[in-house]
Amino acid sequence: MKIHEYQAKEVLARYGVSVPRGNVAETPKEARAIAENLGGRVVVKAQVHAGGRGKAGGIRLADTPQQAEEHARALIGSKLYTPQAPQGVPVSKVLIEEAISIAQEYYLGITLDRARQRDVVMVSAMGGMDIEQVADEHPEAIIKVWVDPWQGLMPYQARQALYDAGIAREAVPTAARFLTALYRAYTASDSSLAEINPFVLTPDGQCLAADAKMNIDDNALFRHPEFGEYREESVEDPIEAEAHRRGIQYVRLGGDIGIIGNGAGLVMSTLDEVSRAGGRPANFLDIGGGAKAELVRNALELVLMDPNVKGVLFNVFGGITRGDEVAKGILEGISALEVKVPLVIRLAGTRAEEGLALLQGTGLIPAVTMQEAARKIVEVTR
Amino acid sequence: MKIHEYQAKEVLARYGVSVPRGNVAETPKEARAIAENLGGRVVVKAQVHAGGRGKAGGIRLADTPQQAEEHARALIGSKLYTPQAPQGVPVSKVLIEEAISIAQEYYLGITLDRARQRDVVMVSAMGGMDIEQVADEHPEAIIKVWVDPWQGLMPYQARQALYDAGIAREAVPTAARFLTALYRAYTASDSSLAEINPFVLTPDGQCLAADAKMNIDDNALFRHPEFGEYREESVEDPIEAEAHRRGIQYVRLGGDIGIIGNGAGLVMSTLDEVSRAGGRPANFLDIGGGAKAELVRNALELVLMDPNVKGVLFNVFGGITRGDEVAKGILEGISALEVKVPLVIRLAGTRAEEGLALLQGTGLIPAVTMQEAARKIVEVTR
Amino acid sequence: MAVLIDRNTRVLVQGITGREGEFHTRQMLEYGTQIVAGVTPGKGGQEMLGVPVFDTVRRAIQATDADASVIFVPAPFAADAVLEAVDAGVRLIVCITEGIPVQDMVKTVAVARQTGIRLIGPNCPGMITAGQCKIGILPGNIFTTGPIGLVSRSGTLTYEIVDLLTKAGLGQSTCIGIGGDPVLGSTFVDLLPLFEEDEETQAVVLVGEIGGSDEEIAAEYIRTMRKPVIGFISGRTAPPGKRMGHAGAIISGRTGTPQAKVDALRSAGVPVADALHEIPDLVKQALANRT
Amino acid sequence: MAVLIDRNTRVLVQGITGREGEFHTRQMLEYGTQIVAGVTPGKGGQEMLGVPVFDTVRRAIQATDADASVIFVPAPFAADAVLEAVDAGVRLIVCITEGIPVQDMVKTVAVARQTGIRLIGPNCPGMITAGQCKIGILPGNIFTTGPIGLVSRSGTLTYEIVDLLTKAGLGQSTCIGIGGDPVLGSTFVDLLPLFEEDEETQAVVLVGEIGGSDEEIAAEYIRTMRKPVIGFISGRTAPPGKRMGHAGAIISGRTGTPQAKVDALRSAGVPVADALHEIPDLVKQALANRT
Repeated sequence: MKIHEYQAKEVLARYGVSVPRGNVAETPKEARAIAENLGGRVVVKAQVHAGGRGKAGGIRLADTPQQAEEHARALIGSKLYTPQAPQGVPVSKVLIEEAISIAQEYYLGITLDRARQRDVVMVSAMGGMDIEQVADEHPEAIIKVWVDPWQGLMPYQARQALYDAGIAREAVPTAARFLTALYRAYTASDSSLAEINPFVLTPDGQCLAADAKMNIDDNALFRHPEFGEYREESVEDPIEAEAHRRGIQYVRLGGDIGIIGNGAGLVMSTLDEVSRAGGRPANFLDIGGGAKAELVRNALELVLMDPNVKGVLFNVFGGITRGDEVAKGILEGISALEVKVPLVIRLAGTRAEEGLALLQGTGLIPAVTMQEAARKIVEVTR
Repeated sequence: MKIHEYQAKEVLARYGVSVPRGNVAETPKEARAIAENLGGRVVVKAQVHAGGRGKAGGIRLADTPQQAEEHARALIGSKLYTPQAPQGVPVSKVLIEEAISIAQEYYLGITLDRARQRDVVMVSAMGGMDIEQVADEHPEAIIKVWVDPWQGLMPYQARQALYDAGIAREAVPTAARFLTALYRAYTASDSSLAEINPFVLTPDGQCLAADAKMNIDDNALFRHPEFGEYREESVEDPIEAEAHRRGIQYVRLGGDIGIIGNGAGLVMSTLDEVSRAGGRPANFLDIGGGAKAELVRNALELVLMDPNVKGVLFNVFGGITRGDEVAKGILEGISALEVKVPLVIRLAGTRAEEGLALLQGTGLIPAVTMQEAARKIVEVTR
Repeated sequence: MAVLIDRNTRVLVQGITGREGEFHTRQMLEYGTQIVAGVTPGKGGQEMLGVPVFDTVRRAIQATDADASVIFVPAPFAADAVLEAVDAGVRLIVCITEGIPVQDMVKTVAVARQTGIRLIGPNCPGMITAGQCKIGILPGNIFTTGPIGLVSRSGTLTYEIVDLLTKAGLGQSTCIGIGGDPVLGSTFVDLLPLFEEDEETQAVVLVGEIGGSDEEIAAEYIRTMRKPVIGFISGRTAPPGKRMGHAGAIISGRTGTPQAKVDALRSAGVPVADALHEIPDLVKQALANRT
Repeated sequence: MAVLIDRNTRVLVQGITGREGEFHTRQMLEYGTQIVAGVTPGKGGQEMLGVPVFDTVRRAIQATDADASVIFVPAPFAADAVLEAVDAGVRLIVCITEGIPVQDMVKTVAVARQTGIRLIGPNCPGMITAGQCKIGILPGNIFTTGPIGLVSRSGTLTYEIVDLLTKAGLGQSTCIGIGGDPVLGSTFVDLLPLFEEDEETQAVVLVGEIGGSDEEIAAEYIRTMRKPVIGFISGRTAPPGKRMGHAGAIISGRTGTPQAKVDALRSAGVPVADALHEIPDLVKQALANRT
C-alpha cells in the first residue's frame, strides 16, 4: 500500500524521525491557515503517488500565506502530469510545510532485498537525485547495509554507513540517530519501503526528512488499525479502489479485454496469451481458489465497470474444486447480471469437459485451451 | 532496584498485562475514597519490600469503604514483622484493590539465569506458594523456558510452557497472551525479576496478576526516566537511601565497625577479615577507583551516620593511583570532619610505605596488612 | 526417495481443525499421505478424521515421530507456527498460509535457514511426489508418476502445466510449489540441487514469474547441472510497478522484469517456452537430446 | 604466547579520546603494549599519544591490522561498541566499562559467543601477560613474570593478591580479571582451559566471590585439569539478598552462597584459602606437590 508524503511523515514523526513542521490541507483556505500558523516561507506540495512531482509543478514555494492559498487553489482539483504518470494524477490534498534551509542533500532508503532475504539500508551523499540513476552511474556512491531481522539496525552500522557514504562528519551522530529511528519506523509500521530523498542537513546541523516515501506491507495491515484511514487514499484508480473494498485482486491495465482467472500465475499467463493473440487486456483479476457464484458475480461486475471493456475472458483451472462445479458457479454468478458483451469461458483441469458441457446453449463461448480462448475473445471483440 | 507492588502493577499495565483495578493510598481517607470508587469488596495491602506480608497481617479484606479506611489506619505508620524482616518494616503506603474471585492460582516468574546467560521464564500450577519451596519439593512442577534475547519469548514457547505446567487448558490462550505481555514488560522496563504469584485465573476465565514483584536493573535506570520517582522508595534504610543519593555503594550490615575500601571484592574480603578477627562490620562501603578527598569525606560521613559505629577501618589498595596520593586524599577528607571514633588506615600496593609514612603523627592508626588492620580495629573498638 | 518426501514421510498438520486444515487433510489422506498427527492449541486429545490432535508440535512429535509438517494456520499466527515446528525439530515444513506479513517471514526464514530445516512456502500450494505423498493443496488427480520434476512460483499455473505434461504422457517425479511471496523458505536455487541428485528425475520444469531475481540466480546454478531444465516465465506483458495478485509478482524499478529472466535462462542453455502449450514438446526434445 | 595476549598483540582502543581512554592508553603504552589504533566516532584522522584515531573499528582494522580491542566507551554505548568490534572481526575484546545494562550484555554476549570471538568483561580490570602486554587498567608495576596464572572476578582484590604473590617471589604468567557483572563474556570455565594449555603457566589462582555459580561450574572442570588450582572466595560473611557493590555480587535465594563455592572447589581438590595472606603458601605447596 502506497501512502502519501504527509501520511509517511505522520508515521515517521510517531517514531521520533525528524520532519519539517507542517500540515495537510484539502482547501485553499485551510492551506492559508496552516501557512499563517507556521509563519515565514512555506512550501505547498501536491499529495500524489507519482515521482517527478517537482518538475511537474507540484511543489511550490510561497512567501506569504496569501501566496500559499493561491498555490493550493491552483493545485487542488487539478491534474499533475509527471513522466511516471503521463495520463495525469488528480490532486486532492496539499501539504503545507515550513521552508527549510539546506546545507546538504543526502539519500536514505530502506527496503527488502529479496535476494538476501533481509532488509537493506541504503545511504548516499548524492541526495535529491533519482536513486536508480545514481545506482547506474555511481554505484559506489550508494552504501548498503543488510540488517539482521532479529537484531535490527545497530547504531554502529548506521555510523559505518554514514561515514562510508561521505556524509559530513560533524553530522554523523545526529544522522545516525535519524537513521536508526527511520529503521524503527520502517519495521514498527511494517513498511516495505521507506525513502528519504532528499535527507537534508540544515546549516545549523539539524537532520530532516524533506521528502518521505513509504509503502506499507498489505499483509500486515491487520495489525495496524492506525492505517485504516490511509487505505482509502492509497489507490487512485476508482475501479481498483472498489476492488480493494471488495477484497479482490484487480489491476487496471488500459486495454479492452476483461480478464478473470484463478491464481496470479494463471491470470498473468492469460494476459500474455491474449497479448500474443493480438488483444489488449483491460485488467488483471484473480478470484483465487474455488469459484463461488457470489465471487464470480463480484468479479464480473468490477471488470464491467471499465467502460472500455468489449468482452470478457474467464480462465479457470479446476483443481480440487471440480470443473463442473466451477461452471455452475460461473453460470449462477453471470445469470445475476445483465451482461451485454461477449464472454469466453475456458475451463481446464479436473472434470473440465463436464463443466464445458454445462455451458452449451447459454450464449457463453466455451474454450478448451488457453490459446483457443485467447484467439476467440480477440476475434469477438475485434 | 526493588519497586513496590503498586509500582510494578503500574509498569505491567503500561505493557498490557492485566492487573486488578486499584490505587495506592498514603492516608486512611484516601484509602476510603479509592474503595468507594472501586465499589464492592476490596483488599488493603501494605506496600513493603518484604515477603510473607500476608501472614504478618499486611493484607486485609474490607467489605466496606469504612472498613478499608480502618485497615489503612491500622497499617499506615505501623511496622510489619515478617520472617524476612524480623526487625520490622515501616508501612507508609497501602494499595487498595478490588477483591478478585479466584478459580485457580498459578505462578509466573521471569529472571536472569546467570549460568545460561539468558532470561528464564518459569511457570508452575502451584501458585500462591513460596516458589523456592516448590523448587525443592516438586522441581518437576516448575516448567522453565530459556529465551533467546534477540528473539524474545515466542507465543508458541508461552503455550508450550503453560500446557506443560498443567494450566487449565481453556485458559491457555489468554494466559499465553498474559505471559508474552509480561515478558515484554520485563524487557522493556529492564527488569531483573518479574514475578506474578499468585497468577490468578478467575471463574469467568480472566487472567490477572493478583500480586506482582519486580526488580529493575540499576544499570539501566539512565534510559528509564519514568522510574525516577520509584527510586526514592526503593531503599528503606535511611543511610542506604542517603548513600544512593550520593552515588556511593553502601550496605548496612548491623555491626559496629565501619568499613571503607576500594573495590567490591576487596571490601568484601575486609568484612571477612574483620569477622575472622572477632569484629562485627557495620557496613559495606566501596569508594571505587582512586581516592579523591571529596569522596573520602562523603564516605566517612555516611559510615558515621550509623550511631552504632565505634571505629572505622579504611582499606585501600593503591594501584595505578599511588599509595602516597591515596594517603593525602584520606587525610584531606578526614581533616574536614570532626571524627570522634578511632580510625585504622591500611594502605597497600604501589608506594604504600610512603603513604603510611604520611599518616605518622596524625592520630590515625596505620596498618600494613589486612590481617593487621582487622586485628587493630577490633582491639580499639572492643 | 524422490525429492524430500515419499510414501514413508510422516506428516503432521498444524491447524488441522480449521476449515482449510480439515478439508485438505481429508484430501491428503485420500491421496495416500501418511498423516500421523494434527496440532491445534486447545484441541489436544481430540481426533480429526482418525488423526490424533495435540496442543503443541513438540508433543505431537514425541507421540508420533512425525518428520514433516504442513501449516494451515491463519496468517497472523502462521510465522509462530513455523517457528514452533522449527524449534521442535521437524525436518521439512510446508507453509500453505497466504498473507503472512513480510517481516514475519524475514525473521522466520532466517531462523529456519540457520537451523538447516527445510521450509517450503509460504503462500504456496505445497508439494507432491507423484503416487506416493502429497503435502499441501495440489489436486492429486492430475499427477501421474514419471521422470519430470517441477518447481514453480505459481499455483494454478502449475496445475495447468502438470495437466499438459500428464496429457502428453510425461509423468512427474516430484513437484514443488515454492510460493508467491517475496521472501520464501526455499528458492529455485535451494531446490534444483535436490532434483539434480534425485534418481527418479530426468528433467526439470522451472516455472517462474515476474518479480525478484530468483530465476536469474537459478540460471547461474543451472549452468552446472547435468539434467536438462525447461523454463517458463509468466507475466511477460505485466506493466512495471503494478502488483499482480500476490506480493511477489511485481516489477520494481529495474528488477523482476520478465525479459531479464528469459534472457538469463536462455543464456544458461535453458529452453524457455513462450506459451504454455509449448512446454511438453520442449521437455520431450530435452529428453531426446539427452539420450 | 602465554594466554591470549603477548608482545605481538596489536591493540585498538575504543573510546581512546575519553578521559579514561586517554589515561589508560598512556599507561598501557608505558607498559609496552602495542597500541596501534584508537576509535572515537567523529575523531577519525586525529592522533592521540601518537596513536592514529579512526571513526569506525572496521576502518581502524583495515588500516592497522589490530587484532584485539579494549573498550572504554561509556555504559549507554558500550554494548554497541562491543558489537561493532565483533562485527569487524577483532579476535579478542576486553570491555572495561562498568554499569552496562544486563539486557544489553545478554544480547551482546550471545552474539560474541556465536561468532567465537573472545570477550573479556565487562566491568573488569582487563588482563595482563606479565612483562609483555597489558590490556586494561591493572597497575602494571605490581606484576612480575613467573609461572602463576590468575583469573578473578574482582579488581582491587586481584591487585592485592598479585602483590602478595610478587612479594612472595611468585611471578605471574597471565592474569585475567573476568569482571563483576552477572553476565560476562568469559567465565572461569571459558578461561581455565587456556591456562591448562599454556606452557608458561604452572599453577592457577582462581579468585571468586559470592553470587552466581561460576565457581561451582569451574570446580567441575578443574577435576579434569592436570595443573593445580588454588582458590579464594570473598564475601564469606556477606548477608543474602544484599548486593555488595556490583551487580554480580549478590546471594539470591539459595544460589551464590560462599559456602557452596568453597565446598565445590574443595571437593574438586582445590585448596581454598580462608584468608588472603594464606594464598602464596598454598601456591608454593601446590607447586612443590607437583614436582
